[in-house]
Amino acid sequence: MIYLVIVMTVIMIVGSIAILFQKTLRKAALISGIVSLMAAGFFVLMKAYDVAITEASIGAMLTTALYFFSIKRIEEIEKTGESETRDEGK
Amino acid sequence: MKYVPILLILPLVSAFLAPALGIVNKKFGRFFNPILYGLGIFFGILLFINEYPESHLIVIGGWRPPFGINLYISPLSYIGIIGIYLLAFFIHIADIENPRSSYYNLLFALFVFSSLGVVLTGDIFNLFIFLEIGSVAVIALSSAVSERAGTRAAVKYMVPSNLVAMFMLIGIALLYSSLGTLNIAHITASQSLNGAIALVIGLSIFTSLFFEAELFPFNTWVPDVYKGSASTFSAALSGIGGLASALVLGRLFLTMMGPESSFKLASNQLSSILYIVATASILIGEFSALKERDVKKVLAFSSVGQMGLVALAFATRNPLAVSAGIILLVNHSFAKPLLMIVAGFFVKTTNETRWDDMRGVARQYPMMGVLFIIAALSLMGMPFFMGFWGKIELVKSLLDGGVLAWVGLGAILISVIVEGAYFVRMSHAFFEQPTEDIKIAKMGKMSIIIPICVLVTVIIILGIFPSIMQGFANHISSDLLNSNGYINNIIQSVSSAGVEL
Amino acid sequence: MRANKNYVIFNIAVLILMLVATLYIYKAFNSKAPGRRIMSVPIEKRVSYRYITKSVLNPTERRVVFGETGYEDGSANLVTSIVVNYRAFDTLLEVIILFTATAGVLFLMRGRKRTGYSEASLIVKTGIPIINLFVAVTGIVIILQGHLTPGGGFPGGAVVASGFFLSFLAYKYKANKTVFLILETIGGLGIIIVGLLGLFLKLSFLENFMPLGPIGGFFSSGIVLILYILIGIKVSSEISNIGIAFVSHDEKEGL
Amino acid sequence: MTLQHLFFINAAALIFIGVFGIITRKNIIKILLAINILETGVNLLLVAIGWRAGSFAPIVTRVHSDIVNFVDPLPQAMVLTAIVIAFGTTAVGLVVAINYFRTHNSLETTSFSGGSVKYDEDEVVS
Repeated sequence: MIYLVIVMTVIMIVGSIAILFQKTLRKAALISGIVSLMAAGFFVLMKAYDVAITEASIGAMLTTALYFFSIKRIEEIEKTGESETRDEGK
Repeated sequence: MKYVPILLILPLVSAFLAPALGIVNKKFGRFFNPILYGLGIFFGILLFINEYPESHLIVIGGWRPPFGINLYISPLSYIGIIGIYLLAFFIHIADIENPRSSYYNLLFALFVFSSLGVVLTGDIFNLFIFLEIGSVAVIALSSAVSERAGTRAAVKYMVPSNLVAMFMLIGIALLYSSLGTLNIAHITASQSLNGAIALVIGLSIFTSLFFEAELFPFNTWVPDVYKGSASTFSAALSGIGGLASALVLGRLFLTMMGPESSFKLASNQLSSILYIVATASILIGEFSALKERDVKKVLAFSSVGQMGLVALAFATRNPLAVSAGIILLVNHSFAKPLLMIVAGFFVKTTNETRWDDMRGVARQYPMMGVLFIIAALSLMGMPFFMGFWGKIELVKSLLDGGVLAWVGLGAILISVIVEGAYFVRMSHAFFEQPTEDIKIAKMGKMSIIIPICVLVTVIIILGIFPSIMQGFANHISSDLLNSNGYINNIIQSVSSAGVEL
Repeated sequence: MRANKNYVIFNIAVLILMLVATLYIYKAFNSKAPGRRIMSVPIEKRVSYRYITKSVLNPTERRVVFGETGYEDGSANLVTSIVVNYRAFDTLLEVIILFTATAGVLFLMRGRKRTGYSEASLIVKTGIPIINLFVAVTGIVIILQGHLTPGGGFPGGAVVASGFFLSFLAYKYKANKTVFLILETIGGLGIIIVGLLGLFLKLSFLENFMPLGPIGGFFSSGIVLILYILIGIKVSSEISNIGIAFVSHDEKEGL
Repeated sequence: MTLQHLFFINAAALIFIGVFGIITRKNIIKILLAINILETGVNLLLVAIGWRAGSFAPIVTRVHSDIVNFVDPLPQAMVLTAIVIAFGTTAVGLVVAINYFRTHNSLETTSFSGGSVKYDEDEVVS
């Protein structure tokens, strides 16, 4: 058990350092999802099953999805040079 | 008394209705929200008349305090509730002519809700969530009007707010692991913490409060947010946010970390830290304001300085000084929104942001100019205004303190001069004969005049009859400094709780 | 990100400062001075021991036995009993913070139009409805069983919403937020009404006013089930709205 | 070294990396990712505080009935809240990042990048 925990710890720490020094945002977001998934594994080891489910569904999946959506959106803006300002409904 | 939670959740009614009714009416909340705030004022005054200055415990969910969550009604909460609802009502009225969407009104209502909750709650994790609600609402609202400046302000607010929120959560986690409880009264009543650990926990909880209260190491967001957001929202942030965050700083610093509490071994160090932070905030805020030319940024920096004064008063732990701090706080939270609204109006009419480009604007709107000067005088601490009574009391009680108190005293004296300098220069510029023709747009102003007149009336009445406010402030300061009374009111029978204290 | 020299120096300076701070905190945790220290309270002395034995109102030595009645709270899942009963106000605020975030996202993304779009493959398009069926059923089960097994309104709502996320990926989504907005309002007002019913029928806001059943039964938890269903509705519609705001191609209405 | 020490070390390392990232990164999305790391670390810390060796998950079942030997459920409840808060702040932060990119054509904050982004100072916001 303790070796499993050590391996997971190392993966998490290396992963989170990699996020900071990763050049591509997409890869960084993906690694962040993996780190969250590992955290969910840790919660299972710590007998926190509710937290593990929540972390896996919200922390790992939905947050990563949001990162991908917004990176996509930023790329679209970059490509088309969209810079229209809105004026309605201040 | 059991119906007090209704008072708290009034803004939520509008907020929860907004998504569906926003489809029907794009500006839902424009007239509905002020009605709710008005109801809040009415219930608050009713509560005040019937119960002041009694303290009450309100249980939520039917579980008694160390286990369930509780609200706590104390002299502090009466002032907090009425003040917040009053400011929310009049700031909303001042904003009513601008076309705000339903979601703007929703977020504003949630901001008011979070400020109320911060003042009322008696549970530290609950407090953390309330602070988070407030900061999410502020992030969204600060980039509501302007695209560029607002978004930049939102980034400047967002990053440190997340950082300090997590620090506070770490503090709460350590507190729970060493005391086994989350209730503020129960924490206060627990066995003493180790000095070094108490210092670490105290600092990590402080970061969040310093951030909300615009104090020194975390005040980088203040000028940008005040400049980038709508002037009415800046008014709300300085008035409502300042009032709530300073009151909760008082509750946590004076009651939970007091010399009779579980933080007693670190209480003196925490005091020194608050002294240093407060002094630095005063000096940095006032000198930056002196150097600044952008009118809204000047007011923002002045806000930092004023909150520093309040924090300095709390740092002394002296009943007289604390009550002076409460007076200064109330003065700030009524005068600064007024200045903000007037400044926003001037910016709108002249289409300039720097005050030296606004020469002569007050000749067009003399009433606005006069009200601006009255509020500025009160902030500066001119005799026969509210700020004067607060500052004079504070100076008197600082004379008895140690070295740090004397340094703070020096900072106050410097700040009075500096504050006078820039407010006089600004007022002079507003009333000066314009050298060249400036374009001043004529615009309707009734909806702005009424709220600021009310605010100025409050300032003048409380300034002419200082004993009213001094009475309230004395009640509040004795409530804040009385850790044992707080514990007894919340955990009536400590021993029957059965948990080791 | 151009790594200029000042930036590297800044990074190293921050690293050194943080190491010093960490060292200080480590020393603080290990100081032998008198007073309570980290982890100095065993679980039996924490407030949560009363949640474990369900004895907040009447301190007893009775332990919680599966299938028996007569406890002050009926959830078999002790985390659920804390989240939705003992500290239900926290959960109301948790819902509100998600609500605030949703409102903020919709407010800041108003009037925006997405420009790019790439077609999804046929396999994805046919596969996703089938997957969505399972996802929705799983989510609903997680919500309904929140007081018996791990799960509840938040993860369940998130799972239901993830089904919507999947369909955003597959189809060019012409958003119709109306349904979600109405569901959001129903969920929010429902929670407040349940809370106020507790206030009027019993003594305090969010108090349980429903009968409790045996530990482990489906109808055992009083208002927990109702609250979790409402939370599930609200959370799933809110998260779906956030998703729509990020991917939608049709953002005409300026909310 | 016990298992609990490992849990604490992991949490502390993530907190350290998160704070370092928030202070030093310049790209807003990187900062948001660093915030997520920090939040994961704090969540791990909270759950580790409630954990003890040899205890069961806090769910009363037919097997685990009539015992008090559960892990502490209160930190778990707090972590549930914290995860949802993290999701909310991340969503708002990402929208702010998109808006920032739209208006500044860059994701870099100007703290240390030497003025790659030009601000027009005379913006009028009333």
